[in-house]
Amino acid sequence: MRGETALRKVLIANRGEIAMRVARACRELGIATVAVYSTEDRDSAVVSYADEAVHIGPAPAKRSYLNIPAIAEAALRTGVDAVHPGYGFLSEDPDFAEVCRDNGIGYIGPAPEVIARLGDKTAARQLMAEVGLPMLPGSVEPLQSVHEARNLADEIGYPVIIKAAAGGGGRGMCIVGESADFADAYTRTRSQAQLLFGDPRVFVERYLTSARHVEVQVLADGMGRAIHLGERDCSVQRRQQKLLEESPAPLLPPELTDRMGAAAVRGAVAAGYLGAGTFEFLLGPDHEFYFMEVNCRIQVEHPVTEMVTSVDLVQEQLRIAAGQPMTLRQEDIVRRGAAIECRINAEDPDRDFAPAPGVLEEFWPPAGPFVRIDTHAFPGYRIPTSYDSLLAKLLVWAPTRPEALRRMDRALAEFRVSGPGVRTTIGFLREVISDPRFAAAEHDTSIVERLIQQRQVKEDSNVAAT
Amino acid sequence: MRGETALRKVLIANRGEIAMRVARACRELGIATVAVYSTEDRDSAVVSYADEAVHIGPAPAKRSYLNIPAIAEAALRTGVDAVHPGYGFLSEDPDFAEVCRDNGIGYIGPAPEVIARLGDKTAARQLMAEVGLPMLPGSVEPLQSVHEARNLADEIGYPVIIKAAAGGGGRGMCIVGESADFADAYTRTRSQAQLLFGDPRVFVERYLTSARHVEVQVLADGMGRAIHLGERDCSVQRRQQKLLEESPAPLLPPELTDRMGAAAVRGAVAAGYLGAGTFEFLLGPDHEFYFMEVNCRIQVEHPVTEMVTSVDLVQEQLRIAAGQPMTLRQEDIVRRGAAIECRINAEDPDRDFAPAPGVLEEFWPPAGPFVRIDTHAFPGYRIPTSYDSLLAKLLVWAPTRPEALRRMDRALAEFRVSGPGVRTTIGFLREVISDPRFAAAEHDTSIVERLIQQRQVKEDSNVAAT
Amino acid sequence: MTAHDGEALEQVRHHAQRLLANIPSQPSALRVRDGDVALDLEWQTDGNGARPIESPAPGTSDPPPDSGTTAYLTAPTVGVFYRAPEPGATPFVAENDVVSVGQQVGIVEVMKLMVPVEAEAAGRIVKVLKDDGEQVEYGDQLFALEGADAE
Amino acid sequence: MTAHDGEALEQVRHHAQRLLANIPSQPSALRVRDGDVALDLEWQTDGNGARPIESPAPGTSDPPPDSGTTAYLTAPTVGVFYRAPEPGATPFVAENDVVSVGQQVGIVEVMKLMVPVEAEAAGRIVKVLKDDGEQVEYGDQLFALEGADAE
Repeated sequence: MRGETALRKVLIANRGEIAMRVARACRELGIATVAVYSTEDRDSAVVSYADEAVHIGPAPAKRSYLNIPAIAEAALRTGVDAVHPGYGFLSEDPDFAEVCRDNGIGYIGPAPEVIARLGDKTAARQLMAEVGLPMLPGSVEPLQSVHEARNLADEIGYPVIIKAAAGGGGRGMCIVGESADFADAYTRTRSQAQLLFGDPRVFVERYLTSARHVEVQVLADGMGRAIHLGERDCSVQRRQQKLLEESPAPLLPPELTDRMGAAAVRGAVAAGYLGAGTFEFLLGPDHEFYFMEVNCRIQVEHPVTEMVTSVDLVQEQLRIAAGQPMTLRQEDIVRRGAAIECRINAEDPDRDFAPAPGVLEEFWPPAGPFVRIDTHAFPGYRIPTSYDSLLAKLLVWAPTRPEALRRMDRALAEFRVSGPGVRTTIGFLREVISDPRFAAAEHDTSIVERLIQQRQVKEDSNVAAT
Repeated sequence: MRGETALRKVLIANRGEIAMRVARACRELGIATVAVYSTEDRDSAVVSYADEAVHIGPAPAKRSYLNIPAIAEAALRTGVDAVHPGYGFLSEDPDFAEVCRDNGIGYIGPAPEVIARLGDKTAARQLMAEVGLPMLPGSVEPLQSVHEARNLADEIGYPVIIKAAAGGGGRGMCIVGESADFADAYTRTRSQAQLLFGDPRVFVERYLTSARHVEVQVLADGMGRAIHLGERDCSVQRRQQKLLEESPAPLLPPELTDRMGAAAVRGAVAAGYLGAGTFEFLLGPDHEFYFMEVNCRIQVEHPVTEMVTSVDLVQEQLRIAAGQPMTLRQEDIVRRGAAIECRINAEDPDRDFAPAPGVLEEFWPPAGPFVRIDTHAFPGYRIPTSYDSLLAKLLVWAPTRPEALRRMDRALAEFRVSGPGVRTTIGFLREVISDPRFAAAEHDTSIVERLIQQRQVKEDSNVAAT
Repeated sequence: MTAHDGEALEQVRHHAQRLLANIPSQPSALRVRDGDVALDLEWQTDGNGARPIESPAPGTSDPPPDSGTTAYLTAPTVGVFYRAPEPGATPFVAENDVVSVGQQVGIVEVMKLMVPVEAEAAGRIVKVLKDDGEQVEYGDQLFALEGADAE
Repeated sequence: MTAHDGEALEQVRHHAQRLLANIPSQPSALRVRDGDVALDLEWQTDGNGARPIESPAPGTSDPPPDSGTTAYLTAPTVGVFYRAPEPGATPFVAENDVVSVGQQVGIVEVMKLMVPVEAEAAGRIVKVLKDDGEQVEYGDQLFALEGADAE
């Protein structure tokens, strides 16, 4: 996509709220849009919003949103200048980026080689270690034998985590508490990695027991310019699924977040990154941070950064993909106040967050000052069963974190969603933000499990009392 | 209300979107709310949103939202600390502020004496002239005779405008183009002023033929501290009704808006102002500005200022009314980017903007990045016929005015409102923002009449063609 | 002053005329305003003064009459309901009394103003629904009435 | 990698088994992934290779059949529809031909992949709805079929 100075038409290779997000950014920039959709999404908001729409396959993602030939065909047929992959689906698939390039279709994201390299945990670790990003004590190279691996683990000290080199999103990893358990866990993780990713390589690193998930947003124009837009704290997770994100990460000294930002920029430049990307770090209670991975795409939680920096990240993606040199400089990024995002999922917190889809008889999001909604849902919308359960993202901004929490609570209380069988995470999210440890920012990634246990204890005692 | 350090409970003496706005601010500050409502508003959003609600009278405003004894009774009965008057209705009635004070009820706004003085055009002009605010050439004192008045008008030069001292909102005023017409117009305006306001006093000033309406937002804590939060341009008006407001006022040098802001602060301090208020100015094509009047209340268009300053004006009103010293200093007010507000009214632009109410079968506001909605409407809402036709305020923010206009256009295009008999100003507002003179900020207060004439010409030629 | 200016002077005059036509006793003051539309009428509130009769509200939050012949006399304002002219005095009306249109049946005190409650319909009082001294809101049902409209 | 992780490995396996059970010809490759849930199956696309038979989509944007006995053969992918194996050759099928389940009736070319269109139902072709070389989307109706299912 380099060398062009403007995009005239973009295909959105995604669905749900992010497809609407991209379509809105395109419209604001005067770029025509092509939606692609599966049979189950034929009545979706983006299909009517976009200038054109192509029916690319049936409900299963493999035959629609993951169907590279169908999407490439739609892109060529409609004559788009570029494809926006959104998040999930094909957004970090180097093959897709390569097919686009081979067919003269712009890809809104980094080059396929960069996606491939950063998507390989081992290769990414090696690269980032070379430019001085801090790593958890462990192996940079994949391990060659169980003997070598256990020696390393004993040296690091327990607990350690064994991770698949090709893994991600919490799959293909195993925590080991003591030396005696190591050999079994090692063998098991390798088999699992082979099964899941077709790649048995694993490595070992120190496991942090009370860590926060803090990530840094970067923008890079591929011409050697890269900036960071501050960090997001995504510690409120359930089984690696983020439920709530915020910026700034609370209680961190600016000196620390500046160092994290600088590290991310260094990594982005070293990788030859282009577009919007995220550097994920683990942050220990001692405020030491460690590189985890790079997400080569726009993220679900990107609006948190947009609210504190006033930068439209999707518009920036489009500008960079059009080959425009980045006009934003690091000193232009002024971060103000605090922003929080809550993910409103169609899930039942009382039934282990099982998907609880249905037809939305009522869907009325909150509004008013310093509130933002990103959603593809609307009254009468039938939540499809083939995809993830994200229904809406609710964001608030306020000068300080305590004010933002109060604003979020009032906004969550306003949100009306109902329909037969439909349950949402709204009530659970209100419990999260009113949790005293969360309010004091003393939480870590274990907060959600703790709150679920509290709910169950409460329920059990209610049952016992009746 | 002075001397308290916090409000525990507030009565909202208003309806519609501003009642929701105040209720949200209260909830965010942990303040309980009491709604008052007329029979026609019994199913309104704020009635279910507030912690308590009191039915104060039938649909006609005179017996409900303008019914001072009923509202005071509701305030005393529910034990509120203060009353928020919103805008319109009793918001600038010194009697209401006085009844509140006499009964130990806090009033969220300036003292009754200040409201009375600033509500009298002559008294306000005198005070503001004393502290050096620029006035249009004309009489500061009300005129004593037609002879004196015509001599003055001849001296000023035509056109002149004759205004009722007690007037406001465009009523009780008359533009005179030449000396020969003056005496008749003078006599007629006096009679009209007597009839409308029970006060025949009038004054005369220069009439600017190509002026912009620019107003300055102030906050004052009544302890001598006052700051301004920049200006808003409200030149897009139809018969004194604002349709669209924006900040900053386009194409004005910062030096000029700084001077206007400083003038407003000087006026606020001189008047002993407390709370949020607005200084209205007329701005000539030569960039000379002239004091018009002070609005002693929060205004419809206050969110425009909130979006460029990130200050929550209604929360500030509540803090100031609680007697808390203002922590915001002038240097804290950093204005970023451009914000625009469009008023979505249930009116038919093709029928002279006649109210076009009904039941909202569909009501789906826009969302996404940097968009704000303030509304009391919802799907299924029956628009009452007894009150104004404001259905929603749609606001957008962007780094620059051209970007904000594009964002507003995409947001207006997303807004879906329909129901039997319901018409809105959405389409007309899209015409306004795509008008080349508006886009170039070369418009003045005549823009709406010009666009209406263009529509009619287009319609007529369509009719002729068929 | 631009938010609520939609109603023009003509409408105010028109309403004033309609209102005056419906008022049995001459008010002591009439003031028409236009800033946010006001229309003030005052009476001498000496306890015998009339209050304007409004056509019944198009609907209230109270349930509709449960029988075809039951009507309700409702509170003309938010305030405190009194059944008698002064403490200890005989109530204006009691159950089984027959009332005629315009007859005073109670008082609602709002901010020290005594607003007489007058029967908007004739009939026999079958139930007194609010106690003396009870707080009422506009439109609250005070008395249930059974139809004697034919008399 | 957290956005689309809702489906667990078990589900993927389960789907793989179901899919395999429905596929008449043995694929040449099978790959299960878990990063954003993938399940790749490959066949030798030599023109005679089978393609997976999916149960008909629960609904398409096309109108439903207008008679009880009319069925439609639809496009298995977005692409360019060809009626014949190569330019100038005889079309796979023509109007009035009777087709059986699994019989190839056309080709859709998507990104140089030739995807055979096979009859998902048996019957007589009463109308050819797309021309040779025409662009189609997934689910577009290609042929109208009248029921010969009983044979």
